[in-house]
Order: sequence, then structure tokens, then C-alpha cells
Amino acid sequence: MPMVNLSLIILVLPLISFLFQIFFGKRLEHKKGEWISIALVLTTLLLAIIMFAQMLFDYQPDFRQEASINWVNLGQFQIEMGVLVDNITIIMLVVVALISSLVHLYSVEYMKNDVRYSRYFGFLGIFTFSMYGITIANNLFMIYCFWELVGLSSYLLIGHWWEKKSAADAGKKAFIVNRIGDIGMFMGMMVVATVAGTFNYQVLFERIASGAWAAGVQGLFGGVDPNTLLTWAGVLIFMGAIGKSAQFPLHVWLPDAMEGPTPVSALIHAATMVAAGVYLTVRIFPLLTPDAMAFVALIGGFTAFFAATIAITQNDLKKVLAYSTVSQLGYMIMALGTGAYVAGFFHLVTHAMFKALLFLASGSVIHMMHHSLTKLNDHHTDAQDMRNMGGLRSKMPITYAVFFIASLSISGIPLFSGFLSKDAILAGTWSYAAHIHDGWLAQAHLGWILPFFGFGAALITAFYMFRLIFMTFHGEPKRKDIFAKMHESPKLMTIPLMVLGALSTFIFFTLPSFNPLGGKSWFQTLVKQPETVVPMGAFDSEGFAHGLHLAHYPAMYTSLIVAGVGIGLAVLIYILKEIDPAKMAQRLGILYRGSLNKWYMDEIYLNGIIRPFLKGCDAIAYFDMEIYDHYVIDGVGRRVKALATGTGIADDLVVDGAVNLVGIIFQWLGWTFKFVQTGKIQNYLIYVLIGVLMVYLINVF
Amino acid sequence: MIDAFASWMLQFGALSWLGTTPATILAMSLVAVAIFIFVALNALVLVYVERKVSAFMQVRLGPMRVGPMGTLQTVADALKLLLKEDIIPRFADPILFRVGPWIILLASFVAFAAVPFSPGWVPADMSIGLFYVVSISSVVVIGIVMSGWASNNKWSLYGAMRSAAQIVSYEIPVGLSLLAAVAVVGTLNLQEIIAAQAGVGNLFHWIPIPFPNWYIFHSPFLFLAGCIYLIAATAEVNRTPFDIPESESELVAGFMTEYSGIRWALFFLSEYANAAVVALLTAIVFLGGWQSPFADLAGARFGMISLTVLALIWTIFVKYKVKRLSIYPIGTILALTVIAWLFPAFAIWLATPGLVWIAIKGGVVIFLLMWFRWTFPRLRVDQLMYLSWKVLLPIALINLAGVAVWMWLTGAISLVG
Amino acid sequence: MNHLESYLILSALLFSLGLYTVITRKNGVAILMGIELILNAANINFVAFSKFVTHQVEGHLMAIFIIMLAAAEAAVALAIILNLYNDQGNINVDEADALKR
Amino acid sequence: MSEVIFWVIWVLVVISAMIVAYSKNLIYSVFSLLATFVGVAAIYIFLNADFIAVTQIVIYVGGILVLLIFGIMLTNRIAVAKINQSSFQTSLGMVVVGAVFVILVITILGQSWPVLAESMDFDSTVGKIGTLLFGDYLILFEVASILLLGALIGAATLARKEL
Repeated sequence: MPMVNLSLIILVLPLISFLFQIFFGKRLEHKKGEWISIALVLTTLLLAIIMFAQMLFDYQPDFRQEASINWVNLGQFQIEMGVLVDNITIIMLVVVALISSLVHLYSVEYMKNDVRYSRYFGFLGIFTFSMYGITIANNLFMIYCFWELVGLSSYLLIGHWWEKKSAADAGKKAFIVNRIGDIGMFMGMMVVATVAGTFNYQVLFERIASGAWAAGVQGLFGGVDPNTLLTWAGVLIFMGAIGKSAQFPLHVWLPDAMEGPTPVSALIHAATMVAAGVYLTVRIFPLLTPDAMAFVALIGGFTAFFAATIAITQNDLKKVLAYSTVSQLGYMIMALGTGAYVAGFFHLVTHAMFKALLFLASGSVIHMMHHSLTKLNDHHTDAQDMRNMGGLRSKMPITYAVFFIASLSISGIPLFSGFLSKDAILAGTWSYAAHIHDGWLAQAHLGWILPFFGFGAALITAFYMFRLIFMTFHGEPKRKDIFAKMHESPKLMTIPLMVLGALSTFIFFTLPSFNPLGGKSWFQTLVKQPETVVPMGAFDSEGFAHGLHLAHYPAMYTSLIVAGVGIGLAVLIYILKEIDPAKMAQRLGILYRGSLNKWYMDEIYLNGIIRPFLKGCDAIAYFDMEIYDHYVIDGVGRRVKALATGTGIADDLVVDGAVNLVGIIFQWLGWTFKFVQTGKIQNYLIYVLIGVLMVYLINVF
Repeated sequence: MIDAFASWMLQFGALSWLGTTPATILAMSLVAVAIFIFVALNALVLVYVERKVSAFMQVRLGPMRVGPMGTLQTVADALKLLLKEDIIPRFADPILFRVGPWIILLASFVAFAAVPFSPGWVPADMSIGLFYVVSISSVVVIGIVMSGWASNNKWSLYGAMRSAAQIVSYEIPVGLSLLAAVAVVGTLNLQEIIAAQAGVGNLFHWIPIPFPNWYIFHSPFLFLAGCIYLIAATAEVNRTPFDIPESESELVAGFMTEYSGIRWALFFLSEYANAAVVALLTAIVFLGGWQSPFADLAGARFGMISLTVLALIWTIFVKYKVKRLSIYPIGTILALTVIAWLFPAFAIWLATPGLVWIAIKGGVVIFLLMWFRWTFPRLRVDQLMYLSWKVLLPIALINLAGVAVWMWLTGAISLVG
Repeated sequence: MNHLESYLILSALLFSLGLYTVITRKNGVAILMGIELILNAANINFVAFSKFVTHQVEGHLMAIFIIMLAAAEAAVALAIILNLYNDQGNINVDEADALKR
Repeated sequence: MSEVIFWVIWVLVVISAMIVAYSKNLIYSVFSLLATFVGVAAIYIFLNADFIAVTQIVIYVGGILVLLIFGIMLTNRIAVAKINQSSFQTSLGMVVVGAVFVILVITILGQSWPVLAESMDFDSTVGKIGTLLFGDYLILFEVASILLLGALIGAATLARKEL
């Protein structure tokens, strides 16, 4: 069976799960239906692993299968529906299928007492379906369709507990903020479609490379520089990624999205959907010009640093992880912007594993907190607040162990997966800063800002992750009553944690070499950086690769030192209590308050954009309702009504009179002829036959 | 076959004075007589087998007195039936009462015209053979209704109406499940359907275990289609557990209540002829007809595996229950297996003529039917209709689509050009 | 048997007998039988012309559609006849003249 | 020989159709319809229309005839095996239908049909019919399926007791 067929089956199975849960889920005997969804998604995992194994057997960096059908045929311009399977697709399919399967399993226990249990699984199904769709799409239009489907399912799942106002609001916020990014993406797609006349990646890249793009720009816009337009197209499409991957300034929805169930956060808002933006950037990577890449890198780098500074001061367990996710996504985007393509996609994969693990493990803690709070009949204490935890290490050993592994991984400690990818990204920024002279960022001599962001974020990441661990699992329990009722989560929740914990170590990513510092792994062999297709002023990828070689070791040592400093600070503050965090906060003053309040981004949006906008709407509405409707529309209405009354009188007398006359005539005729009717069809049939015979006879004689 | 037979007769010295037309007529008559003899013997044998099988299933002996092991019991019964007084009830309709059984027998008899017994051995090689057999078996219902009505007895009438409703309903799952196989092979000619199942391939075309290319192993969907066909066909020939038209406890004997003697024997003949048609059709469409599963080396390997499995099953399940029976069959099978392992050529030799293979396969299916009869309780009328319309029909429809999807997946057909 | 006319005459006979049944019978089911005869007559014509005149199988196709139509018509007609029986206790069509009254 | 068989079947069809039309006993009518249908199926075989012949048997004998018998059984109070049926306007009907028949025969015999010389011997019509049905006549096929669905729903709705 070709890979394309397999990927189509993978695509369809979660949709079946969705339809099944929506139409039949509730009718099943109490909570048995989830196993059908789980079976379907595990089947997709199995198929994805088959594809993955096939890929490893073949070991072809250039492996590529594509099939498509025409969907919309508009003469010259055609929109196709198609499937593109290459190594990136397969790796992404495995990641999505794996995380989705584990979250399905985990949710059985986590959502056990939920009222909309079957709906929840149905929505997981449609999310998985649309994520697969994004993964296997071979053109921008199709990816856009599934992009919006993903947004929809994210909205549905964030608002799963819509009785809570905050959850409903968070869903709406996520939806609207994402739309802003998607408008940019749509505009970018339209630019591409107008100039290049296709949505298909491959065809598009070929047309750009062959100069058809430049010719198209010349024909359509005359004096515009084709490279500038290409930069704009890339940046606009990248806007979609800004929204979906929660990059500054559209990052505000992701922390609020934590109102959804925790497994959802793990699946959608940490591992897969937010990575879709990165995946999109990976897909369009060849058409990014150096200028566009500088923009991408700057956005990513700033987001990485900015979100990390917020994460330091948050007290809500999931909020910390949410900002950490934003920060790590910034890393990936930054890596792509600096040209470290493989490193960016690599970080996507490793991050999916350890961040899903972090969320699921925090879900385990929160679940148990809820559990004991319910037993204590306490409905006011916040189950997610770290200030109520502490010392959980002894009560939840498995959760603690995997949490620790994931934290080491995200902090970039050797022997763990995060080290490999993060180190590659940092080396990439170093190389970019040192060796690249294209793009406005380098020309403005601001190249070194990226390593600064990168290493700064790495320091802060190590610090806040260990702050999180120390506050939650170490020290004295802050609430003895809650602590007494805590215990380890059930098997169905810990098994996914252990699987992901194993996958957060280096070994799965460095094979076939066992070098914990990297080496020539299958990943670096199979994921090949595509040739850039920008015809003039292309990114200097050879210089970059050379720089990467030089920067490898310095960047590694720096990042190790930086991570060590971060962890050490956390130990000093929260274990040894050498520094009092409250005093630190007071001394830092405005910086601390800014970080605690997320640098006032929500307030800036509220007062700077939303309120003025609403005021403007009110004014326009006033004009529309009070002035335009009242005088223009109603005025015309009154005159027409008067006219109609006059016409009506004429109609009644003249026209109806004629019609009634005709009616009376035929009434009389009918009354006259009704005596022919006997009511017996067979009589009529004989009349008809006699008539036919007479016609025949008349014709003959 | 008839033309070949006729020309053979013309070449034969003593008959060469016959013209072409008389020879053809003679050949036709001979084939018809042969089939009739087959139908009659079939009923005799199957009645005996049914009694014996039921006896073994109920752990008793069955007929033992007449002839060795009771083999002549059915002959004696047939003689008794022939000598019985011919009774027609006074208020029955005399013409229809007489004609009804003959229509039933004729319908089940004519169905054999398209059944291939061996390569080339088919009375009439029709391009629409499968459709013909299915359609002819639906004529039986008219005869049943005719007899039931003519008896002028409410049990007969109820039995006839139930039977009509049942046969008409179950024709649809039968047709759909056969259609699944036809969709794969692309012809209605029974000979071609069998020829398409030659050789040995992978199980379900995917799992690398050597299995014959029979359609029941072609895909999971065709396996399901085979199961549906067997269930629905059991219902179409009115056998237990679907024998509500003649259920003794409710309707005395259904549409045959008023019949006795020779006409009753006709009903019996046709019942077993129908069972034989169903069994042969199952063997042809799903089990490879007269194809031997051991026709080549791969097939021989399949044979070894299956024989080993059979021997294991026999050892595990049967040995502990009926000790006496276990020694000889298991010895034979084990010996065969060993020989087959040692000398593959012997296993190939097992590829005996088609007539034997189709008889074995048909026999297995008939045994299945008897097994059903003596294990399952009878369904109620509403359950019967429920099973047909709400269970078998939807499954068969989805299954048909599944076959198409499977063909697409395995690359037999393609949607995108 | 190789004359078109022999089939056409047979078809005309069936048609006339069916017509006669339709005209004279009172019983609804009997009328239905007449209609089936007429449809069969039409089918014979289609198939015969297809063999002797056009040499195409289009005539067969028409016959198939007619047979299908007959099946649909029989089902609906019998449902109507059952209603008639429930309504007036018999199925004599000449008594079903409520529209006139 | 087949000539003889053809005429035997011809006569059988006509006689059984006459029984359908003239028999006083409704049951005889309906069962002789069986002979008519099977006879017409045999006629189709003489016309090289094997598929139509088998379809005729499946649908007419296995479907429509059973439906008719059910109709008869469900609409009579059954006490005896014979169901009398009455006719009306027989003589007028006979005259008119006879006239129609005469006209038909005159037309058939008076016409010189454009019969093609070589006889048509399809080895199998199934493939051709299938190709046409799913090719040129696809829309007709789909419409017919909708018609059948409509008839199914309509018949089921009409036959319910509580309409």
C-alpha cells in the first residue's frame, strides 16, 4: 500500500471517531464509547509507526510521494486537494498520533466524571483529524482549511466547561486572536495565488525558482520589486504562524487557553496545534527571503525571551507551563528564522514530547489536588496554585520522576532530548549573528540580539522550571490537610507519563549513534534542509553551515553554564533559602510587577484597541439606527405604503373583477358537464379507447 | 457440455446413425435424467446423514436396524412413502393441490442446470449463471404458496405466507453478499468465478501466510459476505433455525400439513435439493468450487499447515470427549501430515479431480447446515424479519462498500485516473 | 421463430388481453394483473426490436427500466388496494366512487 | 427443434394470459400469471436476451407475483379455496379490445419492418447492459433508484394501518 493511501486512512479514522461520538456517543451504555475512539486513534498510531518504520528502512532523505485531485476548477487556476508525504510529514504524523493516543488514554481517567464525556472525545477526534489534515496537505489552500478546523476544535475544547465564564471567554479570545493571524495568512496566500497562480508548494517553489514569479510581478504590478513582494508574501503567511503558534504580539490567547481540560492543554496547546505554526513555517521555508527570515527570527527571539520573563513570577502551575510553551515556540520560530531549519523542526519534536509530558504530569497533580479538595469539601481553594502545594515528591513518586526528567530536558541538560535540539538552536543563533550579513537585522548590526535572547531565555527557563519543581514537589507541604489526602494517580494516567518520560531522553533521537551530545543521528540525516528558491539575494546557507560548525562547542558550553546558573539560582532561593524571594521582588519593583502582570499586554489591548474599537462601533451604530434607518429607510417605506394602498383599491375593483368573471363562467360550465362523470375509471378507459378508435378510423378513411 | 456430449455420441459407433438434433435431444434428456437421479440419491443420502448427525449431536445412535449401520433406512422410508394412499382433502382445490409440489421440485431441479461440477462439467454454461441460480430458487416460493393455499387449511396458509415473506426478504441479503464476490471477479459466469480463484496467495492478499485464493480468504469483507450468505441462504431454504413456515410446535407442518405419500416425498426431495444448491453455490462462489487447494507447492504448504492445525484441534477438543473415535482419524491425519512434510510431491498429488473437491466442500457446508439445525433454537417470525432487514441487510450493504474500498486499497480499482 | 412478426403478434395478444382485464375486472388485484400483462407486452416489443431492427442493447435497457417501474408500481398499487380494503371491506374498484358523490 | 419449442411456448403464453383474463376464479388467474411470466422469460431467451429473462423471473415471479398473491390473501375473507370474481361491461369491452387488437394486427402485418439481414447473437448481454447502465444511462439509473426509494417509502407509508 503506498504511503499516500496509508496517510489517507490515518486522516479519515479520527473523523469517524468524531462522527461516532457526536451521533452515537451519548446513547451507549454509560461511558463505553471512548474505547471506540481510542481504538481508532491507536490504529492511526499503528499506521503512523508503520510509515515511520518504512521511512527508517528506506533511509532516503529525498523520499517524497504526492497525489492530488482537482477540487475547484476555475479554468486556468485550479485548487487541488492533495496529499504530500515526505519525511517531515511522517515524523509529524507520528508525533501527532503518539501524543493524541496518549492523551486519549489519559483522558479516560482524567475526564471520568465529566458530564459531556462523549463530546469531549468527539472533539479530540475532530482535532486529531484536522491536525493530520494540516500535516499531509500538499498545498496552502488545503492547509488553510484544516488550519481553520484546528482553530474550531481548539475553540470547542477550550470552552469545554462553558459553564465557567472564564473558559467561555478564553475560547472566544483564542478564536478571535487566531483569526487576526489567519487574515494575514489569507492575504499572503492571495498574494501567492495572484502572482504565482498556484497553491501547491512544489509548483510554487518551482515557479519562484524559475523566474516565473518575477515575470508575474512584472506583469501584474509593474514597478514593484519581486523580492520585496516575496518578502511580504512570506511575512504575511507567517502571520498565520504568529497567531497559531502564539508569537508576540498575538501570544495573549495561549495562557488563557489553559482554562480547557489539562489533557487538551497537553495535546493542543503544548504539543501539536501550536506547533502547526512552526510546521507551516517549515513548509514555506524555501520561499522566505533573508529579510523575511530576519523578521521571523526577531519575532521568535523576542517571544522566547519575553514569555520566559513572565513565566518567572506566575504562581499558577499551568500558567507557568503556558508561558514556557510560548517561549519554546519562540525558540523554534527563531531557529527557522536564523536558517537552522533542522534544529527548529527537531525542537518541535522533542518539545512535543517533554512539554506534553509536563502538562500531563501537572494534570496528574491537579487531578489529585481536585480529588483531595473534593474529599475535604473545599470548593474555594485553587487546585492549580503552587502556593498550596509543596512536598508532593513523597506522595506522587512517578509524577515527580517524570516531571524532573522533563524539566532537565527543557533546561537543556545533556542526556536529555531538549539538550540536543536547544543546543542546535543556540548554535544556529550564534552562527547567524557571527556569519550572516544579509537581511535588515544583520545590516542594522543587531544580529547579536538573537543569541542574547536565546541564552537569556535559556537561563530563565532553567530557573523557572526548577522553581516550579521546588515549589510543587519539594519543601514542606503548605496545606497539611490537602497533603494528607494526596496519592499517586491511577495507572491509566501514569502509563502515558512514563512513555513520554522515556521519549524525553536522548537515546531515541541520536540513533544510530549513541553519542549523548548529538552525532549524525537519523533525524539530521532524514530531515534535509530544502534549497532556498529565492532567485536573488538568497540566504547564505553555506556560510551559515560553516558558522554552525564553528559555533557548536562555544554555544554548547555557554548554554550549559547558563542552564547551570539558572538551576543554581533556583536552588539558592527555594531550597537553601539563601535569598528571600519576597525581598528580591520588592527590590526589583517595577520589573517584578510587570512580569507578574504579563507586562500589561492584556490591558494594553483592552484600552488601546478593544475599547476604542467598541466606541467607534457604538458611534456607527447610532448613525445607522437613529439617522439612516429613521429618515432614509423608513421615509421611503412610508411613501411606498401610500402608493400601495392606492394600487390595492384599483386591483380589487378592476383586476379581481375580471378574474371572478372568468371563474363564474367556468363554474357554470363545470356544473353543466359534471353529469358525464360516473366515477368508474374503467368506463373512462372505454371512452378513451373508443376515442382512439375513432381517431384511427378518421385517419384511415 | 450438452453439445460436447452429443458430438461424442455421434462419434460413438453404435449411435452414429442419429442426426444432430436427435442426438442433442438425447444428450439433454440423459443429462436431465442424471441430474434427477442425483437429486433423488442426494435426498436419500442426506436424510440418512441428517439422522446420523443429529443422533451423534444428541449422543445417541440413530438408525441402526435396516442395513449395515442403518444405511437402508431411508430407502425403506422412500418405499413406504411411494406405497401410501394418495389423499386429497375434500375442500381443497384439486388442480393447485396437485401442481404445487411439482413446481417446487421443478424449481429446485432446474437450478442445477447452471451448476459446474468439474471443469467443463456444467449442463448449461451460462454467462449469467449465478444470477440464474439465485433467480430460479425464488420460484420455489410460488409453489409453496400454491400448495399452502390449495390445502384450504389455515396452518398451511400461515405457513405459506410466512414462507413467502421469509424467502422474499432473505433474497436481498443473499443477492448483496453474492454481489460482493461478483464485484471482485467481474463476471456472473460460475465457471469463470471458479477459475478466478485458482492458485495460492497471501491471506487477505496482505498477511503473508499461504492461503488458497478462495474468495472467502480474499478480504475480511468477503469473509463477512460469505458468513452473511450462509445465514441468509439457510433462511432461504427454510432450514432450522429459520424453519418457521413448517414449525411443528406452531403450525403442525406448515404448508405440507395436508400432504402425504408421494407428494410429500416431492417436498422432501426439493428441500434437500435446495440445500445441495446452497451448499454448491457457497462452495463455488466462496470456497473455490472444484479448485484443489493443493494444486502447487505453495498450496502443498498450505495443506500441511492446515492438516497440522486440524490434527491439533482434533487432539485438543475431540479426543477428550469421544475417546473411541480419536485414534484412527488422528493417526491418519498425522501420518498424512508427516508424509506431506517429507514428500511435497505427495501433497501435490492430493490435487484430485474437481468433482471430489466440490463434493468435499459442498459436504462441509451441508454439515454446517445440519450443525445449525441441531444447535440453534428456532427464531420467532418478528425476529426473523428483524434479522433480515435490520441486521443482515445493513451489514451486507456496508460490506459491499467495504469490498470496494478494499479493492481500491489493494489497487484493483482506482478512483483517480 | 426468426420472424419479428411472430413476437409482435404475441405482444399484441398479451396487450389486448391485459387491456381487456383492466377494463372488465372489478377486483383491484385482477386489474393489476392486467397491467402487468400490458407491461410484459411492451417489454417483448422492446427486446424484439432490439434484436431484429437496431442490433443494440438499448432496448434491453428500456425493458429493465420497465421491469423496475413495474415493481415499484406493484408495491404502491397494493398498498393502495390494502387501504381500499380497509376502507370499504372489499376491493371492487367500481364501488370506489366517493369522488363522484 | 427450437422452432417447435418456440411455438409451444408461444401458445402457452397466450393460453395462460387468456386464463388470466377470463377465469372466474381469481386464484387460477394469478397462478396462470406465473405461466405467462415464465413463458415470456423463455421468449426473451429466444430473443438472445438472457439477462432480461432472468431479471423477469427474479422480479416478476419472485417479487411482483408474490406481492399479488399477498394482495389477494390479505383482501379476502378466506373460507374456501376458490375466490370468485365478477366482471362488468364484458361485451362492450370485448368489442372495443377486439377492435384494438385487429388494428394492431393490421398495422403489424401491413408494415414492412426494417429488419436487418444478419441475426444478432450476443454471447452475453450482461457486460453491454452494465456498461450502458453505468455510462450513458447513469442519470436514468440514479433517477430510477430514487423512484424505487420513493415507491418503497410510499408503499410502506400507505400500507400502515394508522394512516
